[in-house]
Amino acid sequence: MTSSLLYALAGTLLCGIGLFGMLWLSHLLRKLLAFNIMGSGVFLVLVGLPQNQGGPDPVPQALVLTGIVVAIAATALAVVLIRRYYHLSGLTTLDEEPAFREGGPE
Amino acid sequence: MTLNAWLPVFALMTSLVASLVIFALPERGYRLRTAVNLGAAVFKLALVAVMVWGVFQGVEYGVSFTMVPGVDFVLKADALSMMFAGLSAVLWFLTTIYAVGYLEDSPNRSRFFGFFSLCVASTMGIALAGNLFTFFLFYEMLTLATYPLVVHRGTERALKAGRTYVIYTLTGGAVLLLAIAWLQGLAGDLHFQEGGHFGGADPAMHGSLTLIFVLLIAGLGVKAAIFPLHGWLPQAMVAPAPVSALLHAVAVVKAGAFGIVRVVYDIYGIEASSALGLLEPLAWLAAFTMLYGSVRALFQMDLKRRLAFSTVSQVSYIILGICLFGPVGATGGLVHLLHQGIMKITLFFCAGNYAETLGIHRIDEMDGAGRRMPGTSLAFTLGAFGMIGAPPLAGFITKWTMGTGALAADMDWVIAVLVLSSVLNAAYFLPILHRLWFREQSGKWPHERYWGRLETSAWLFWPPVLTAVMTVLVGVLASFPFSPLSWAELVVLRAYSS
Amino acid sequence: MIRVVRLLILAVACLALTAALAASIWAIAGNPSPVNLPQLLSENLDRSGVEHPVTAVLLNFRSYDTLLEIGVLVIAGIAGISMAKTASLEDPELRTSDALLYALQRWFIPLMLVLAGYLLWAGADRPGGAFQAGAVLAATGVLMRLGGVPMEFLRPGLLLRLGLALGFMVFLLVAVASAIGGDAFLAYPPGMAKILIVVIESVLTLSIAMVLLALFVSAPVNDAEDPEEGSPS
Amino acid sequence: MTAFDVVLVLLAVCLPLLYPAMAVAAGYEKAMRYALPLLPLPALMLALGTAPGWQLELPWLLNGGLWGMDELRRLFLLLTAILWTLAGVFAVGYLKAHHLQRFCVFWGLTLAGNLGLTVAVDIASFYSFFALMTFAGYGLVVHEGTAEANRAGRVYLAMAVVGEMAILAGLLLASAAADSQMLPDLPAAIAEAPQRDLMIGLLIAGFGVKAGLPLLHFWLPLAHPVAPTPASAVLSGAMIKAGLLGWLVTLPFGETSLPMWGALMVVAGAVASLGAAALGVCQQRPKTVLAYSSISQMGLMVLMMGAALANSDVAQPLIAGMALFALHHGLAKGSLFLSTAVAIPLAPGGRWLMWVLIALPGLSLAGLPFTSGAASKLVMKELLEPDNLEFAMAAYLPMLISAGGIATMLLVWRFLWVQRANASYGGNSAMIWLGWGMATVSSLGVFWLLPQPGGLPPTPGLDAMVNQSWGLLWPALAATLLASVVLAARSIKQR
Amino acid sequence: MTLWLMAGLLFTPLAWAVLTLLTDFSRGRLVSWVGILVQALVSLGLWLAVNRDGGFYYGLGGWDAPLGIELRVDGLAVTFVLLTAVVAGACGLHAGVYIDPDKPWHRYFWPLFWFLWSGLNAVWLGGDLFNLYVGLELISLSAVGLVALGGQAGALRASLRYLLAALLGSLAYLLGVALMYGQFGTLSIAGVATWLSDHPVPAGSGMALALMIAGLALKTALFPLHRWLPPAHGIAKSPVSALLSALVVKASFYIAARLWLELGQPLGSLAAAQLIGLLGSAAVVWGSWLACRQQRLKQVVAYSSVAQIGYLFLLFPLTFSVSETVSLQAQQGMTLQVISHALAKAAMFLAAGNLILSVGSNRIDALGGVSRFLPFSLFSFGLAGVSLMSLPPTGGFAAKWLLLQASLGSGQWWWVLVLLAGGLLSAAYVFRIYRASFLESSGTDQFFHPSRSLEVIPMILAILALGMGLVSDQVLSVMALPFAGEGAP
Repeated sequence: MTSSLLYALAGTLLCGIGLFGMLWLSHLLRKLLAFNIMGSGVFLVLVGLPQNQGGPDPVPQALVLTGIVVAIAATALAVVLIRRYYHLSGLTTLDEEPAFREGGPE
Repeated sequence: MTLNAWLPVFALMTSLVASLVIFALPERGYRLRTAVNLGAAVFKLALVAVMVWGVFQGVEYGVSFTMVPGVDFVLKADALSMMFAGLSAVLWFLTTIYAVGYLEDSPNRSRFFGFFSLCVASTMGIALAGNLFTFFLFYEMLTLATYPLVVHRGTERALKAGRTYVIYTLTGGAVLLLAIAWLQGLAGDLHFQEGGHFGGADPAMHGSLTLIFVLLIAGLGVKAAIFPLHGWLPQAMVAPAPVSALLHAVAVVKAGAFGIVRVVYDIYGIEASSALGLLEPLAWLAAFTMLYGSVRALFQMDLKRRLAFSTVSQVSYIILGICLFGPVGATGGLVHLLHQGIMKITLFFCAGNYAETLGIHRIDEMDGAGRRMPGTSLAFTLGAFGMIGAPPLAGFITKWTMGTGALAADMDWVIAVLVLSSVLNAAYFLPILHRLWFREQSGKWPHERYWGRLETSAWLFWPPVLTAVMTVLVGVLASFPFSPLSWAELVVLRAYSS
Repeated sequence: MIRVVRLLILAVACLALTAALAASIWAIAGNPSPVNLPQLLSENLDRSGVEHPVTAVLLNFRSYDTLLEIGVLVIAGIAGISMAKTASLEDPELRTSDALLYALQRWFIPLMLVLAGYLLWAGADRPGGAFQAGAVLAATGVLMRLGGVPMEFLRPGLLLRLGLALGFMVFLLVAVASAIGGDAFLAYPPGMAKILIVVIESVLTLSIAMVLLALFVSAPVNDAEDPEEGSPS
Repeated sequence: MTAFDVVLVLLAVCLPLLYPAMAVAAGYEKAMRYALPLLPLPALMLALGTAPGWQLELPWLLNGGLWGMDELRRLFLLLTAILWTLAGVFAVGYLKAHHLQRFCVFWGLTLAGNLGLTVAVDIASFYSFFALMTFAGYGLVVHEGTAEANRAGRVYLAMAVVGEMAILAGLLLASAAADSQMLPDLPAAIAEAPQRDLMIGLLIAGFGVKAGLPLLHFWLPLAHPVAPTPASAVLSGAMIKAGLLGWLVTLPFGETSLPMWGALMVVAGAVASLGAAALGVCQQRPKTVLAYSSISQMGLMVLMMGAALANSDVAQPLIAGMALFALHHGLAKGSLFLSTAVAIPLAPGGRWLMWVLIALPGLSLAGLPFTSGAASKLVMKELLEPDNLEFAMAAYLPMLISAGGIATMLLVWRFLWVQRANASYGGNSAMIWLGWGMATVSSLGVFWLLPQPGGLPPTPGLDAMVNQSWGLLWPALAATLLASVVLAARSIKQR
Repeated sequence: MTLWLMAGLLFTPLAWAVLTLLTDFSRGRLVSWVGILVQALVSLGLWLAVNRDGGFYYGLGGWDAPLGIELRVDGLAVTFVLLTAVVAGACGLHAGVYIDPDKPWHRYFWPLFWFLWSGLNAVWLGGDLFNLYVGLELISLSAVGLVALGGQAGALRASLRYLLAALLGSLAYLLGVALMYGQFGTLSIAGVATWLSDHPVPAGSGMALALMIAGLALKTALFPLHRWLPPAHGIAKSPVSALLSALVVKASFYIAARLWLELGQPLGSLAAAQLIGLLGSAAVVWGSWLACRQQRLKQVVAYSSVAQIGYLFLLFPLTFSVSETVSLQAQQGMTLQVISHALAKAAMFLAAGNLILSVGSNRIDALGGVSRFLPFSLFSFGLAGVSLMSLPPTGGFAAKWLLLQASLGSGQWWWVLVLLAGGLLSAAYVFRIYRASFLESSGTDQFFHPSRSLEVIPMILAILALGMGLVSDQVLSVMALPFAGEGAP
């Protein structure tokens, strides 16, 4: 068991926690945070697993970097959406319908 | 490819193109639309006539290309196709004339005639289909093209009928699709071929073949309105009369019956069907339907509903005829394909005339209508007698041929069924005739309209008269060359000689 | 009650998934990898134009990923500003009067700018690069915004959009330039890899910072109603 | 056949068939009325003018048509044509304007059917014409439109349909057995077919409806009286004989002996002749009485038919005998029916003459010497000698004939009695006089001039009539006595 | 030539994304229409080139796999590229007229549209696991941006739901990619497949495939993970809905299918294949059922997408451990289903948009009597519906036929029932709309005729969907041996 593998396993755990959070929590920001936790877990696995056998592998590091940018972009967009949604409907979750009808889904 | 190969395609395209042109025409373009309609109908009639002559001479018309991997789209004209194609070409022409008159001043005519032509195009396709797959293609197209016609009036009742119609036919289509796909998997792409494909089928396949046969019949039986799959037919009566005429006489029920003919003769082969023991049960079912339809018809007071149940009964004649093993019985079944069409369209035209001219829909309103509308009533009388099987009209030829065929096939019980069915037919038609001719008019007509010299609009008057004349002629001149009977004999001769 | 049951089910499911994941990771860790990519990489590193392998992967070997990644970022930016009705820039409530923050601003901003520049430059041979530099730059912008520095270019105007797209645009032009010459898309002309990568990195830094900043400021304040299609307006 | 003959044949059938087309255009009421007697004339010319034995092939017709005329058919054609002509003449005067056209249409169609079936040799056209006659006949039955007529029409139609179907089934079976579409091939095939009894049963029952066989007769006493009088005349005189003709051309006479069927038919005939009389004397209306009389007379013919079925060797003369009887009965009954609508003159002399003329055809039915009835009865008696026949019922036949004679006479008396009560008095239009007069003349006189069926024993001459007058008279006298007794009893009782 | 075409294909959408970002809506419209033309021509050219010369691998930046990213340009890929050009082009043309140019935020439509297009192309051509991930994110985020465009509460709610689902799906996929990379040391699908073809299956890699497919299934809205789709597709502007339903969900499915076809045999299991097939069947039934119960036109169409997507997943059981013929039939069926559903659904959404514009309401009841005016759009809607019902001669029918053949040929007859029932259920919801349009009683005579250009576009798409069945053999022959590539590195 190398430290890299430990990273990978820790990543697994983070994934589990993040998944649970995304599915269970209803507050949108929390969901988003859970997403980020899960993302971190995935990145850990991505980096940790290949480095288990050889030395450092720059490819997954580059991938993770790309992944992080994508995740940040998504997170930022999600935050904007959540903010605006809250602004318009006063809701922080998707569980209830917006109070005023704007032709939302049935 | 030569021009010959393309003739079936032209025949098909004639109405297809007509339909598209009509859709594109504005609602008010009454004259142009009528011209397009009638022009196409006449042109198609000519094409079909050419093909009939050619097929008679032994020419093969056909075109095919691969559509989906493993299956071809095949159009071809053989004797049997020409039978159906001829019927639909002739009756389309008449029905178009009729419909022009019937829908005068009513809304949505552009839509109506567009789908009407589409419906005929599908029928033509069904007639000319060269394999089960192509047949199915047009069979489903027919379902779609007729739906707008059935619900044309747009009332709740019409829509309900349309729903029933669609549920029945699409379910039937699905079953048919299953059967075709299965058969395809079992035996490859099966072209219609005189004598069928399963003459010497592997005994191991018998189980599957039987099951597929049942599925095929179940799928086709919906349109052919075999009991217990007939429920849609009486409901579809809310459609305008030309549509009913078309549904009952030419397009829909015939498509089902024609499909069964194809399956029995050109897919399984009559010998194989008989050897598999498939014909006898089907014959019983058809016989039961004949009687059932007649009995139900007895209790209908709505004229068109009564006619509808009559159709349920009559179409099964065709199926029964097919099930009679032997050339004569087959001739009887096939010839009824045409005879029933001519007679039933006459009756529906007349029913439409009564409704349109006098506002009569129910049988008990018909008292004395014969005096007001003698031409229509005469046509109705001839059609009704034809249905009963009174000689020398078309129906008699059918019954006689079928009876002879049944005896040749050692299925004597069919005679009893024929007789019983005729009695029932008489029981529900003769009272109508009595009311028409021998009762005095009671009160005013519900909704009378006048057209001057003729008893009704000329557009409405002549089609039933012509079909009534045809009813007489195909009966009286049954032994004439190119009469339905002679043509059916030709078909059967070719089917049995191969 | 039902909630508890659902919670339990979900927890057990997540745990099970984690365990399965861990198990397969354990299994995979024991298997030898059939392809040795790092070695292949180091063999080709000198042809890439940069010394640092991660940057080489990002901007040369797998530059298509990066191009699209910037695309994703730009999308996020576009989507963000499409929702911003940034009349809020002058909102006085946003302006801080905190002395500490104010001081921080004065001291940190120049420092952060320098740091960003350094990160960008370092990317060639050690950890660092456009994204890191862009992130620091964006953080600087956030700080300024919180401090109430008016940044007119953040209004959704041409300038903002140009800024968003600049890095991407340059990257794309470089990518297509060689393709016009008959080479593969995204291939660098021989010998020019280094300089082109530096140029791309620089403009990317700007654009990344722009996007992040734009997303930060495009939080909505006012509401504007746009009748949904079909509903009576 | 000459071209003229061919035209004549086609004209004979097609003229009445196409005549209804005149109704399409309005305004021809009068022409249609006066055309009525002309319709059967080509057929009459055909029957009289051409020698039996011709055949006309019409290959395009139905399943291949063949029309022809043999001795038997000529006789029936003759009867049909004459009777329809007379009735047509009568109808010109009789008909009211109400629904005239409709009546004429059905008249023409029925006539076409009746004539056509007589000349048809192929099964399909025979059956077609038979059906045409049956269904068009409905129009004549219900013409008056009264509730009674409608009820009669309903019964008529229901039974006719059943009959048609029985015929259809029988013909189908027979045709399949013979593998032929021609009537002359049927008897031999039926005789040998395994389903012989079924076919015979179906055919007897099917035609029996038309011929008024017991239990199949219900429509007859209902329909004949309600129809307009000329129609009643042809219904009872000509159309009823179509059933007989149907039997004669399809059943296996002369092919094989069928004692069982023979016995059955004799029983049926006996029931018909006696039972109908029993019912008939209870009727209040002259035409109903006449209808029962028709059933009764048909019963006598059925007796002959039974004998013919049972004895193949004597079948031919018996058929000829039946034909003769049919001719006699048709003319006499036609005259009687027409007479019901003739108003009795007010002048006493004319009145008496009138009654005599009305009574004479009736007495002819009863076999009064020197009438057609006497001739046919003598022939019948001779043919039905028990010595000639070999079957169970043979011994009873003479007795049955005598009983039938009594029954006939009783019915004639009853007819005269109720006719006296119902008769109207006054003048008649010329055409009515003419029609009725000609009918009576044909029955009493023309009969003797007509060609006789071949194969009969020599027609009894005057001397035979004189010799056998007792044999002919006693049933009539017995019946007269019986009637007088009943009358006397009634008058005593009333008093 | 081919290289230029490839460069053009990759460059054009991205370049136009930037270009249109710098203009407003109206000018962007003109620019975009030019771009659509260019892109369509390039796609067609590439399709013809592949049709003539066969497929090839295209190493980006001059680097081959496994070091660089390789694009796999084969018949199937270019067919989908061409399909995208047709459908997206149509949606773009439609949107140019349909979308109100006066709303300032609508200018962002075009860049998002073009990014979406480029993402789609990236996915069709992608042969690298991670690159596919980026491509997916490109698609997801631009799609979310398009749904949220305008930013009303309803749209935001739908797009948030969509975004979260998409992100979760992406992460699951990425996790699978991580495992794959850890196992095989390469990201090239072809590389992995080649290695697996002559080596035993290493333990633990099944999990990687499972994770990737699960994530992709979520992004494809496979039952029971479909809940995000109908709101998003239903509430977006019609051209956007069309894009989403026709192409976007197909992208993730396409990746899943390719993974399965390349790696499913060694890494998958019968149970998994059947399970996915079962879920697909459930989607067919449940989606159709829900579609029948919707009151809004676009919701019906959206739920119909859920059902139609279900068919696609029948590919999994029908290609696992079956004969070569059956597998080929299933693949062909799937391909046709993707194509015809894309065409039909795009036509349907665009037509639905026109209808909503015409009657001024998106409720189905409001359609009463519309057929009297015989609008082209209703006709297009109807024709597209025919394809959805998989009635002949449409492409939908050809697809179903092939799937039926495959089911029967493989002995997995239970899918036959699903296929048939699905057809009937889809008929139920399509006819419900026909029915509404035929109803005469309501007597609304207010009817706005949208401009002809709006009406023509869905018509063309519908006719294409209809005609697809007639030429399906030709179409399929272009992608003969759909997933066979030579010279895999």
